[in-house]
Amino acid sequence: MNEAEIKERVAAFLGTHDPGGDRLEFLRARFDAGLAWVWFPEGLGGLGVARELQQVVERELAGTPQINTGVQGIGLGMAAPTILAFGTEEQKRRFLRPLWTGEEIWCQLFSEPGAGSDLATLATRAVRDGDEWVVDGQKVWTSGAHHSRWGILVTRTDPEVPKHRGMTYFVCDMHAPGVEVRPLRQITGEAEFNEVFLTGVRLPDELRLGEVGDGWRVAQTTLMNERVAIGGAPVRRGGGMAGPVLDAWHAYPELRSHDLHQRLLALWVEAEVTRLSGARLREQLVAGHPGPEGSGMKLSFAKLNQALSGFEVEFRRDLGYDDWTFRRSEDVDFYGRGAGYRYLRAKGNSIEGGTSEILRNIIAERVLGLPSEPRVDKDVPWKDLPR
Amino acid sequence: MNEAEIKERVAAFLGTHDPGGDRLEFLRARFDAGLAWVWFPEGLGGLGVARELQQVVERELAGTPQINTGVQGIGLGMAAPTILAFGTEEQKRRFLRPLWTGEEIWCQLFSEPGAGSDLATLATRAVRDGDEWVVDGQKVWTSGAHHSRWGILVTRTDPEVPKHRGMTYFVCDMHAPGVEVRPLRQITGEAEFNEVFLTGVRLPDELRLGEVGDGWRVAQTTLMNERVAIGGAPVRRGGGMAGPVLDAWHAYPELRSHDLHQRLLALWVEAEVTRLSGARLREQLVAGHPGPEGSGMKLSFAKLNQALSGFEVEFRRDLGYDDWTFRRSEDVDFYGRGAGYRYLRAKGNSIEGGTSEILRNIIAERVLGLPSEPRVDKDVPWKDLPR
Amino acid sequence: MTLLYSEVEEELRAAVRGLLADRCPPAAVLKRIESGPGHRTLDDSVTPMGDLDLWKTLAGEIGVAGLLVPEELGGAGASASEVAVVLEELGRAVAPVPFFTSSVLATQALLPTRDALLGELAEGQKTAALAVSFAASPYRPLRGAPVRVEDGRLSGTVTGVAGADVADVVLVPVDGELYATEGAAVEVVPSLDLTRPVATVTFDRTEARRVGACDLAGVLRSGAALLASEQLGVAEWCLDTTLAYVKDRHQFARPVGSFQAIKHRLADLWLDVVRARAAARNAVADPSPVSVAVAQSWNAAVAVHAAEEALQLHGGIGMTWEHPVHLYLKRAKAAEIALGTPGDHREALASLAGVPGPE
Amino acid sequence: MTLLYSEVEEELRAAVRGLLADRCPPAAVLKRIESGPGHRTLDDSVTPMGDLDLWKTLAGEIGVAGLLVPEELGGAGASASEVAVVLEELGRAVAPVPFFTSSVLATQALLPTRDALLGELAEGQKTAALAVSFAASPYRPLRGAPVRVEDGRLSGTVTGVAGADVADVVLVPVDGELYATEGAAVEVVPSLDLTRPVATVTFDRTEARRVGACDLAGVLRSGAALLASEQLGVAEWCLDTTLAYVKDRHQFARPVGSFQAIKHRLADLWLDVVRARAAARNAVADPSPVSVAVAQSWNAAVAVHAAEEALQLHGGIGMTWEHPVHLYLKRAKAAEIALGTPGDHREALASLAGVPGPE
Repeated sequence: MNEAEIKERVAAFLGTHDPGGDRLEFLRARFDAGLAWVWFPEGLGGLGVARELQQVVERELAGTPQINTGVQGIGLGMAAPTILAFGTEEQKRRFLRPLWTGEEIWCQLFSEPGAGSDLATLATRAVRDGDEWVVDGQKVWTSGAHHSRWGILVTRTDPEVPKHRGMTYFVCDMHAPGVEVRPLRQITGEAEFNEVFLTGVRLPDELRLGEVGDGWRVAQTTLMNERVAIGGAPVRRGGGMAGPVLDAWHAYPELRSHDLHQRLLALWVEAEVTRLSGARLREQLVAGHPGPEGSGMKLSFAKLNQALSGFEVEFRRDLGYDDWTFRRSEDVDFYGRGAGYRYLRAKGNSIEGGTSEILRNIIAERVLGLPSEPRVDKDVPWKDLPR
Repeated sequence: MNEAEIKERVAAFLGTHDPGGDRLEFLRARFDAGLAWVWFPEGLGGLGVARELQQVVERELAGTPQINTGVQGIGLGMAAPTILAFGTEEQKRRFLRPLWTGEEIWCQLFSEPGAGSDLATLATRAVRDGDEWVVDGQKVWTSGAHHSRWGILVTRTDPEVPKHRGMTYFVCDMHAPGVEVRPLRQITGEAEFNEVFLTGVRLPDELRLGEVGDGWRVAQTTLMNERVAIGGAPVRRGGGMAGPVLDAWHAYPELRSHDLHQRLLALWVEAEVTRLSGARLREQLVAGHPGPEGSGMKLSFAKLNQALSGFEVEFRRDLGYDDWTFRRSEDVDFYGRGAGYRYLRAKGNSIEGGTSEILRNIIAERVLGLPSEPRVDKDVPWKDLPR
Repeated sequence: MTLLYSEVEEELRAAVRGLLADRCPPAAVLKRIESGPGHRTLDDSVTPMGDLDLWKTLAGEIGVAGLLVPEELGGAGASASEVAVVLEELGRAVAPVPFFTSSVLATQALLPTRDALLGELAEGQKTAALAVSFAASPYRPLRGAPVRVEDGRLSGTVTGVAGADVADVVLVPVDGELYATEGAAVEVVPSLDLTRPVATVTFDRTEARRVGACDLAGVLRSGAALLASEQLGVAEWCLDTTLAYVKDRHQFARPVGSFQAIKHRLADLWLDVVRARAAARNAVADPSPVSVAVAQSWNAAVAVHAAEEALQLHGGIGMTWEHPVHLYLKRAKAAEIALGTPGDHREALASLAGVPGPE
Repeated sequence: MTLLYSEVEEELRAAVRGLLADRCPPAAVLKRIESGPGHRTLDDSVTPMGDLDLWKTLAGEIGVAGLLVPEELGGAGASASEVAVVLEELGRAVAPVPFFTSSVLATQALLPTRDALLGELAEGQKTAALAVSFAASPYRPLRGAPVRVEDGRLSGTVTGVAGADVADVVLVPVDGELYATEGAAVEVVPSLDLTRPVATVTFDRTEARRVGACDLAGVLRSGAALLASEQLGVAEWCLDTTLAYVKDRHQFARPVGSFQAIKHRLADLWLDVVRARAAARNAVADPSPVSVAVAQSWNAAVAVHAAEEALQLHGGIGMTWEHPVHLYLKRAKAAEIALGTPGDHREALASLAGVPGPE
C-alpha cells in the first residue's frame, strides 16, 4: 500500500465517521478501520503495512479526536508490542483495542526493591494452582498504577534454575484482590510513581503472556521498546533544560559572574553538540541507517540536565523551594516548576529507564565491542544467588 | 640510644675522620661507624636504633661529604631494604657497604613489556643449571641501567604453578655476558630509561635473594619501599608544578582571558588543598599515626601536574618545543625545561610507579574496604594464562 | 599550627556523635520535617522546624552553645577548632539544631560587644539569629534591601535568614552597628534545605536595642571558615553511607561495590574528602582570607558532589523521600550558596592569592 | 542541510584512507620526523619535514589539492564537506602533507582574488602557506608584529607559521591586502607538533606581488571550521587504536578492556567523539560563526582528551617514542592552540549566541 492509497482509506473513513461526534466512538471506529497503528495486522488496529505510513495517517487525521499518549504511554509503547509479539489471538483481540483507545490504562510491574539494574534477579513469586497462578511480591517505580486496569508483570516461577530461565510474564489484573497500590514519595516531595504490593493475587492462566519460563525473553521485547522511546525528541538551539537557565541568565544580570559565565558557555556548547548529535541521529533514522549513537543520547541528556539544573540553582542563589506538598503528579513538569524542583527531579534522569552505569556498560559492550566482565551469576540457580 | 648519645657518637667519629679528606674514605668510615643508616644492624652501616635518630646524624654531619641520593636512589630505597630483609649474611656484607657509599650503583629489573600493572605475570625465565641460573628475557623502564653494577631482578622459575608462586628474585650482575642495555626514547625526545635484554645470562646461585619460588614476596618488600618514596616532599603554597604556571601567568598578562583565569583559580585551589593534605599527612607521620591518605597523594599529584602543564601550554599558545634531541637524561627536569616538556613528561606521572588505575583499585580495596573483583588468574598455572 | 584533631576534640566529637546517634537518627529527622514549619512570629507557639529538645541537651549537657564565648562571659572559651568538630558531627547528622546560626554566626557577631546576651546564648537559654541573607558572602555582605533605623526602631525586610524560625532574638546589622530585637516578624518559607529552612524577617518600626559595632564581612568570613567543617561532615556521611550500601547491595550476584567503575569513583570521592578535611582544618588553624576562600570553594563543591554521587550510587532508593540521602543533598546544595558560592570564593582568590585576571 | 556523509564523500574517504594506509602508516611518519627538519630558506634544498611524494600522489591522483578551487580556475569545485572528509582521514593518519595549510588556509585566502596561482595550487604543482601565526584566531587575526609594505617590498617577521617549511609561495596579508612572494626566509623551529612544524618567516625588503583583498578573519574562521574535522579524525584514531589495544592487551588474565572502569571511560570518550562528529559536520553544513565556535571549542578539547586517554590506556608503551600515540597527542595539543583555543571560541559565543557576561 502506498501513500496515496492510505490517504484514500483515511478519506473514506472520514466520509463515514464524524470527528465532531462522540470521541470514544470515533477512536473505536478508527481502530476498527485499521488506522490506529497501520503496521499492526488487520483486525488489530492496523493494515499490515510499513510503519512509516503511519505519519501519513497522523497528518490526515490531525484535528480529529486523539488518544492520550501521556497516560497511555506504557500501554502503547511497551505493552502493545509485547502482546503483539507474544500474545495468543484471544489476548490480542481482548487487549489491544481498549489499550489503544485509552479505555484501559496499563502499567509496568517490572522493577523491585531488590532488582533494579539487575532485573533478572526479581523475586516476585508466581506459583501455579490448577488453572490459576498465585502471585506474591512487591514492585516499585510503577507510574500510573493507581488508574491502571492492567499491568505487565514479570514473576519468578522457578527458583531452582539460573535466574534468566525461571521467569514467566503475565498480564496482571490490577483490580484483582491482593493488589495494593501506594504512592511513592520522591525527593521532590511529590509522588510520580507507586509501589505495588501483590499479596496472594490470583491470575488465571489465560493472562500468561508467552511460555512458562520464557519471561526474560518476553521482557526483553518490552524493554527494547522502552529504550527506543527515551530521549529522542528534537530540541531547538538553546532549548531543553538550557531554556530556563538562559531565561534566568537574561533576567538577572546582577547575579552573573565570570565564574558562572564561563561555566554557562561550556554548558551551552555541550548542550548544542548534544542537540546536533540528536539531529544527526534522526537524519540517520530517516535515511534508514540508524547508528549506534542512540544508546548515548539518554546518557548525555541526563548529565546535561543535571549540570544545567545544578548550575541554575547556584546562579539564582535561591534558598527556597516552590512546593513540598506530598501529592500525586502524572508526569514530570520540568518547566512549570522552580529551579529546585528541576535540580532534584533531574537526578532521576540517570537512574530511571536504565542507570547511566548500565548504559555505559551497554555502549562499551554492544557498540564498542569491549569484552564483558567475568560473570558469576550465569549458571547459579536463582535461589542460591548471593543477595 | 638517645639523641645525646648519638650526638656523642658523631662527635667521636668526626674527631677521628677529617671531612676534608678523601670523600670515599670518609663515607666508608661513616658506614663502618654505623652512621650510614642508624636503624640498620651494627656492622651493616647502622646501630640498630630507631629510624628517627637518623635525622640527628644528618644534622650533625651536614657539610661533610654526602652520598648521591639521586643516582643511588634505587639502591638506597629499594635494593637495600630488600637485601636487609631477605639476604644471607654474606650477601648483606658483600652488597650493603658499596651500595651505600655509591661505589656500586643499582637498578631495578622488574617491569616487562608484557607485565606492567600485572607484574606477577612476568615472563623472564631463569632455569637452573647446576650451581648457576640461566636467565633469558626482556626488562623495561630501567633507569640507570647503563651505569649500574647490580640490578634487582625478578624471574619466572616455575611456569607450571600459578603466577604468584613460580617466581624467584635475584641480584643480577650487570657486567655479566648477555646483559645488553639500550636507551629507551620517550615521547619527550630524551631517554630517561632503558630496555635491558637478558640473553643466556648466567648468575651463580649465591646471587639468589630469598627462596626459590618466593620471589613475589621478596618483590613486595621492594615495592612497598618504592610506594613510600613517591610523592611525599613538602611543597610551598603556589609551588610544585603550579610554580612555572604562575610565573608565566604573571609574565604574560596580555595572554590572560577570563576562561583561563577561572580555570587557573580552580587549579590553584586544587593544588592548595592537595598541598595541605600532604602537610597533614606528614603531621600524622610525625605523630606516629600514619593515615591511609598517603595512597592518594601520588594520584592527586599526577592529575594536578597533568592539568597544570596542559593549562600552561594552552595559556602560552606556544607551538614550539625546546629540544627534541635523543639523549640520555639522568632525571626529570621539570623546571629547567619548557612548558611542552613539562606537559609531555607529566603524562608519565599517572603510569610510572603504579598507574592511577591501579592506585584507585588499591584505595578502593585497602582503604575503603570495597570487595575485589572476581579473579580469574589466581589458581591458573602461569603457562596457561591468557595473554 | 596543626591540621590534626586534638584528644580534647576527639572526646567532644565522641560525645556529640553519641548523642546524635541516640536522639537524631535520619528517620527522626525525616519525621520531624514532615510536620513542616508554618508561618509564625516569634510570639506564636507554632512548632518550629528545629529539634529544641535535642538542642537543649546539646547546649546544656554537652555545652556546645558556649564554645566560642569566653569563660568570663559565661562560655567555655574554646577555639574554632572545637567548634569545627561539633559542626562536622552536626553535618553528618543534618541535625536540625541552631548551632551554626546561633552559636556560631550570631555569637560571632556579638562577641566584640561582650554583651550580656552572650551568656544567655552560651547557656542555651536563648537562641539568636543574624538577620542577613544566608546567601550573603564576606565579599558582598549585604544581599537584598537594607534595614533602616529611625528613632531606635527598625524597618525593612530581610529574606533568606537561616535559624530565624527557632530564634528568640534577632540580631540586625545596620551600617556597622548591631541591634537586637525580640519583635521581628518571621515567616518561614518553603526551603530547599529542609533541615535548615530560611525565613523572611520583617521589621516594621520594631523596637530594638543597639548592642555595639559589627564587622559584618568579618563575621561572615568566620562563619564561612566554619561552614567548611559542616560541609566536610555532610560529605563524610555521604561517602560512608554509600560505601556501606555498595558493600551490601548485590546486583548480578556481586556486591555493587565490587564493580571497578564504582570503586574508582569512590576512590576519587574519598580523595576529594581527604582534601576537604585538610582544607577545613586549615581554615580553623589559620583563618586567613586565603584559607577561608580555599576551604569554602573546595568543600562546598565536594559536599554537593558527594551527595550527588551518594544519590546516584544508591540507585532508585536514593530518589525516594524515605531514604535520608536527599536531606544531605539539599543541605549540601543550600550550603553551596550559603556565605558565598565556590565561584565567589575562587574569584576572591584572584586578589587574595595574587592570581590576577585579564587586564 | 544534512549532517550525514554523502556517497561521494564516502568514496573520497575510501580513496584517501587507502592511499594513507599504504603510503603513510604511523611507522613511516615516525621515521620521517626522526630525520627532522633543519633551517632552510625556500631556495635551499634541505629536505623538509613534509612527505612531498605522498603529497604529489594525493594532489595529483586523488586530486585533493583543488577541491575548494572552482572548476573554471582549474580545481574540482567541491564543497567544504568533501574537504572535511579528507581532513578527517589526514587527521587519522597525522599525515605530514600541506593539505590544510596550502589547500585550505592559503587557498581560501586566495579564492576571492581568483588569482592564477589557484590553478597551480589546485594541481599540486605548487604549495603555499599563509604567513600568519597558526595561533591566530578569527577573533584576533594578527598575533605578533605586523609585516610592513614599502615600495612593494615586505619587511617583518611572522612566527608560528604552519606549512611554510614545504611552501613554494608564501601569502602575506597586510592591512587587508594579500601579497605573494617566493623570497621569504623560512626558519623551521623545533615544534610541539612534529608532523606539522611551525616556522619563523622573515621578510627583509622582500619582493612581493599584490594579489588582491583579504578578509583575514574570514579566512581563519573558514579554516577553524575545517580544522574541527581534522581534530575529529585525530580523536577517532585515538579511540579506535585504544579500543583495539585494550581488547588485545591482557593483564590479570583478562583483556584490559574488560575492566569496567576502562569500559566506562571509553564509553564516555565515544560519546564525546560522537558529538564531535555532529559538530564537525554542522560546521561545514552551516559555517556560521556560531557553528564554527561550537565545533572548535568542542572538537579541539575532545581531540586532546582522546589523545590523553589513549596515552594513559596504553600504559608504559604510550610513553615511548616508538609508539605513534605521541604524534597524535602533539598534533591535538598544537591544534588546540591553532586558530583559537577552545576558550577563545567559547568566549566568542557570549555575543554570538547571546549569552552575555557580567555587566
